[in-house]
Amino acid sequence: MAMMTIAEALRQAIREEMQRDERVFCIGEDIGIPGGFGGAFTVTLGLSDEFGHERILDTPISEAAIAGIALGAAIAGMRPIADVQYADFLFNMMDQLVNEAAKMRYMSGGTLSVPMVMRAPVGATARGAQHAQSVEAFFTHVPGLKVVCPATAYDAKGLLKSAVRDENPVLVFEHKLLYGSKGPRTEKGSISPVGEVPEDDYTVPIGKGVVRRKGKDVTIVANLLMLYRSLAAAEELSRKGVEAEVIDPRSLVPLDEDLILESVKKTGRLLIVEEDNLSGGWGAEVAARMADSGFFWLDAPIKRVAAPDVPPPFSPLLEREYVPSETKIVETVLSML
Amino acid sequence: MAMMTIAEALRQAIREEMQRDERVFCIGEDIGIPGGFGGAFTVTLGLSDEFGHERILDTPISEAAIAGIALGAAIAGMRPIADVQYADFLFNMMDQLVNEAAKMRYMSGGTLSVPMVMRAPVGATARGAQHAQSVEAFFTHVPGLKVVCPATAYDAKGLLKSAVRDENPVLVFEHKLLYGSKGPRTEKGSISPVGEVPEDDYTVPIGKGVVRRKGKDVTIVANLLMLYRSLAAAEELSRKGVEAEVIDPRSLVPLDEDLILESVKKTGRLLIVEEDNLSGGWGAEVAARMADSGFFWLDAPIKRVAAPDVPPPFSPLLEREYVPSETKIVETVLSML
Amino acid sequence: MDKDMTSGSNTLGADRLLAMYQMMRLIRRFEETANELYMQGRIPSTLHLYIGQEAVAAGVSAVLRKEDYVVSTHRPHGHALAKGVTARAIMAELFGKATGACKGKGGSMHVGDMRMGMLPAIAIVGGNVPIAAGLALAAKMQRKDVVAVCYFGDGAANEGAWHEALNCAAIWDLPVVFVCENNLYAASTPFKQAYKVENIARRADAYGMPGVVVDGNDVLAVYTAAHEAVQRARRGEGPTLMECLTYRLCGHSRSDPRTYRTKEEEKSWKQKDPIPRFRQYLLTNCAVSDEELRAVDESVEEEIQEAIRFAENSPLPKPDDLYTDVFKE
Amino acid sequence: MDKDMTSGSNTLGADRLLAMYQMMRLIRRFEETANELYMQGRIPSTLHLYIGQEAVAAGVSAVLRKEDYVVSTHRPHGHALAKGVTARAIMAELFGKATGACKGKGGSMHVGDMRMGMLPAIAIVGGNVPIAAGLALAAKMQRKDVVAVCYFGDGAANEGAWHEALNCAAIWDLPVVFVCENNLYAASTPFKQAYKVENIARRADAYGMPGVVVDGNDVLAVYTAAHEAVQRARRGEGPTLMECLTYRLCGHSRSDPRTYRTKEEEKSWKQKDPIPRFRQYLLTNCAVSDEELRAVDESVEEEIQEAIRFAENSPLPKPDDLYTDVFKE
Ligand SMILES: Cc1ncc(C[n+]2csc(CCOP(=O)(O)OP(=O)(O)O)c2C)c(N)n1
Ligand SMILES: Cc1ncc(C[n+]2csc(CCOP(=O)(O)OP(=O)(O)O)c2C)c(N)n1
Ligand SMILES: [Mg+2]
Ligand SMILES: [Mg+2]
Repeated sequence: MAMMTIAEALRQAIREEMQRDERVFCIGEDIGIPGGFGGAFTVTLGLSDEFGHERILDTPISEAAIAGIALGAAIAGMRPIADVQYADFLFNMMDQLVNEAAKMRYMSGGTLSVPMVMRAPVGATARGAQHAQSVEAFFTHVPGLKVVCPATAYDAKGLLKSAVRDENPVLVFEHKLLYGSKGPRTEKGSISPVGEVPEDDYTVPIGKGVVRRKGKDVTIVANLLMLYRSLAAAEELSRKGVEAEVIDPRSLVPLDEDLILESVKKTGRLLIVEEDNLSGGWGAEVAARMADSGFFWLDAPIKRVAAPDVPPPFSPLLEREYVPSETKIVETVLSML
Repeated sequence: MAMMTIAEALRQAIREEMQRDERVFCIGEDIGIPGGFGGAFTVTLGLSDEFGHERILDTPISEAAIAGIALGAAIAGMRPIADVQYADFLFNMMDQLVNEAAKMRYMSGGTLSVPMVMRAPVGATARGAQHAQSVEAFFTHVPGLKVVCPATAYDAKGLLKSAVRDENPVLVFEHKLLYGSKGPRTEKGSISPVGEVPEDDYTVPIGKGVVRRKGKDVTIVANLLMLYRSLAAAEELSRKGVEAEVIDPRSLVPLDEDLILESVKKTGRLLIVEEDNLSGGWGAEVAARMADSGFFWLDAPIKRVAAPDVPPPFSPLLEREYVPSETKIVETVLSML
Repeated sequence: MDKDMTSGSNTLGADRLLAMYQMMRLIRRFEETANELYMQGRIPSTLHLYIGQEAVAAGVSAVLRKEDYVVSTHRPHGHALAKGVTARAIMAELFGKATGACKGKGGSMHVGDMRMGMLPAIAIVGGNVPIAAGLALAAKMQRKDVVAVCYFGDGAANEGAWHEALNCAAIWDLPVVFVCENNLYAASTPFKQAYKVENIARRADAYGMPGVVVDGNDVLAVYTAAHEAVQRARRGEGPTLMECLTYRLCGHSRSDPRTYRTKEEEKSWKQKDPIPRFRQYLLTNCAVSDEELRAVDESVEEEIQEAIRFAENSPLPKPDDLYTDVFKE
Repeated sequence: MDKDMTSGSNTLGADRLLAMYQMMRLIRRFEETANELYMQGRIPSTLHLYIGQEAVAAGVSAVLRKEDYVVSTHRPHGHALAKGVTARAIMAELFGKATGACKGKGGSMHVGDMRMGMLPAIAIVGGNVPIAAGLALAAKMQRKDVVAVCYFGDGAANEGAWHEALNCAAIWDLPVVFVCENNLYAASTPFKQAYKVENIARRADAYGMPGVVVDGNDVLAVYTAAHEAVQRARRGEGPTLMECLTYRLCGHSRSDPRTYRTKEEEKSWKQKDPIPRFRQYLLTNCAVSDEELRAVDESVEEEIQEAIRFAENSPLPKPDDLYTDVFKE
């Protein structure tokens, strides 16, 4: 076991998968330039020295090409890991992801497959409206795509490996404040969840959530940065005598609905916390499912804590108001009891 | 009053708005070519003869340019009505709509406004996966955009006029099977809701839903084609002694939450019907809100009838299985009682 | 005068010339038949027919091997037939049958068959271009002697994805041939209204790749240019942009009245119809006999009839098929 | 030898030359100061500085009127200052203050002020280009004598949106000037790695518009080329693609170690620094005195200090401001 940041764990996963399988390669902007950044958040730093520039392939600033080329290469038997510098730029490749990658297998009547991975950093970090969005929900709504969001170093390595080995397009959402990237590219406000990561091969299955904290009074479902805010809120609540069960879904598609349902059956109360804008976030889907399958176990209205329906603001003061805080989580839970 | 199809009502709205306000113009592919189609579904047919080719502006096949140019023109004081031939192609302009148009006013600190309209036809019509999607949900999730979906000729004219006069970007989703387009461009399976439309000026406010059928046993919320299937299902249910209240939200953003809540308070049961894929559809948001604000009035789990989480298929037989049917609506309601 | 045709260092024997003729006839008759079936209500949806452009697909595919890739558009029947997808598989697909090339899930606009190197066609204009570049990138990485051909129309070269993909293909010397079928219209929009330049091939220069303009109604001219471009790609020298000037002798999609273009223009292009033209060439220059050609025509007719029978007798998908083929396990 | 500079039919008086010098100094000192404040932790987020490229914004904006539009990028401070947005409004924005150009909602990457014709900058590379075309379309429709300038980097010309917008601008003869600041790098990516062509201006030909290459470190060369392009746009003759060759004498964003380029290269460009160069030009060719220039430098210094004071003393937004400015009523 080694202690690793998420950036390191992702790098390790890429390295091991590239060693294991020569079909695996990375493609993206500024990922392998000598003396460069290793992507916007250092994840691929050094890998072009190890694997060469054909397998750590730097592209022009051409997002539609990145996605479409990854897609074509995947169909032809390669296993691309495509990198987008900020998740906001996924909108520049949306056609390729939604109309093409997600539907290609279906349109072919199942005769081809699309084993491609798309990595994208989400989360607000005082950069303003176009570098801050948490966009998971857009992709959870596209049949044919899988969506994962690792919040720990262990999961980062294990889920990325599963994504690479999956025969389908998988979007991996990473949080800027959780990378723990070192040096000049550290983010202010980072919480660096350094964790133990096995040095050898393992995978975390796509579609399995995990209970991060046991509790009996309320179920909190939260991903990425919000998981940590929820865990902190749970500690605070515990001091007030309220025991929250905190679930990290890890995968949003497929969603581990059973895990959530089992918890709701126990607690009778459900709060979903996400950093994305409230309306139409992935939390809405979780709420909708529990309002159906969990209905008879619920003792209180389902609540969501999310960013309000406004674009991400720049000013740190406004951003603090925008991103759901521990305080808001605590207050909301208390209002549910 | 005149009897009009939705295509005619939309055309009438455009004509009147262009006569009223010289800042209004249309931009899109194949919308004004002499001897051409008047857009993919005849809505702008003949308008270039009336208003000339500068105001019914045909573009190359360049969706990002269409949206971005409409946006720039709107900022500069024009009132563009942009046309996309199929809603599926909105993904080709997603960056311009989500990152730019929706956020421009906010990023400017409120010093500019973006009075642009984006029209897009949704719905499955046996054309396969890339010409069939109902994509409302993607845009209901973007703060800064308004979203409307007129299901009648009256609403089509009134909502499009409101959209043109709105100071913000408004997406108008139209359903291919409801246009009632005539001649060679009629769609098979069309239900042509021809309706009475005042010849003179009126608007339908954005953000106001309407009860299309009164009932006490269950609330059905449904838009566009699904509204008609739900109304037919309600008749069928009525024969079985079940009185469904059918609500047409008309606007998805802002959503007339009060109207739905009032109905749920009365019926205690909620079904949402949409043509889009189930997971993460706009129905999830309606369900989530009612699972919160409507919780204590609900007597049964909230149900959704929607397309399953698969891409739209081509074969008409499969498409019939894909698009929610009257039968499925009836069965689901009966299961809720 | 013999039965061969020589173009540069490259000689085509009579059998291959006849095969090209046969392919053009097959495409033409397939499309005419599909249109009739559509008009009779036996085929659902809409159709984008390839009538008039047959020389492009036939000429290009004559250069390709089975393992080469083809990526097509909303107008894919001709490309598919030329790449070896059977008429029956395509016809069954148009009928929405379980035996169709895509099991009835794709439809007319997504016809393809990976076993023949033909991807399901992409109906998003320009959306297929990056994918073709990706196939070519894979071929290069895998050190395979494989080329990708990307077909698209004059409309597509104004899409952003087209631009991005051409640049990537150029800078990485990818083995891909970009075949633009400039049929003068994008739906109803005249080429001249969407471009300020005379030729799309000229845009190749913006990416540092060669661009050539070809008479797209002359199957041998297409063959020759495609041969050169494909050889270039195989040699690792990178992509080529090939602009084939042609014309669709039919509507854009289903019952298009074509009132956006003049009867005179249509007539003048009808006179350049690539099939009678090539037929005449074969008779005049290659000592092919009228009987030989008629025998070909008849065998095409049989193939079409067989395709219809196959399609009509094939089973529909089962409703539950809706739910499969989304993910691969 | 007098204080004027003549370029073609166009003569610049000493006052305007000095104003250009002053603008370059203002931008340089603004950026250096912002960087210091950032390093001290007094400014949050990240910064993309314009150091080394000042001649472009100063030269282009010298041709523009207040009612002309400018659409900028993630590196917008220089463009904004040159278009007349005040140093204080920009500085306050960087501080996230309620008095900022965008009330603290935009931030460094979205600086702008519509009252000065400067849109909030767009940080999506290439995303600003269609918007500029749209502003120009509006100007044309409104029959206004107004021009739109769109700045972008060498990286942006490989984006799809760029391609689509340039083509539309060309076919409609829109009054827009596309100003490419080719600073040889897109973040860490060398220009030569992203292009197979020598110059971006060459791509103008693909759209049928004129393309020119300009020494972007020579403010007068920029001015002259911009003057011609803007006049052309005003005459209704359509867009121009202007490629300004320049270099950022700083990192891409915040503490970029710049290890992807050589010290020698940086040094050689440092010698071409546009500010000392223009200073020398003014001293040698325009009979401007060292004192005059020093007086300018000092007034710039005061403006910067005043901007900092203003920004620091300005109120923060109120938390509730988060919820306003989403929709206009
Ligand atoms: C992105 C996108 N925009 C618009 C359309 C609608 N559409 C389908 S075919 C077509 C015209 C295509 O013209 P061209 O590329 O010249 O091909 P052709 O039809 O002439 O073969 C259009 C506009 C589409 N399918 N995809
Ligand atoms: C669509 C998009 N892709 C990627 C980025 C990340 N990014 C920001 S600046 C930059 C480099 C831009 O290079 P260039 O256009 O040459 O402008 P410069 O920074 O040199 O001024 C990149 C890749 C972005 N902001 N937008
Ligand atoms: Mg065409
Ligand atoms: Mg640059």
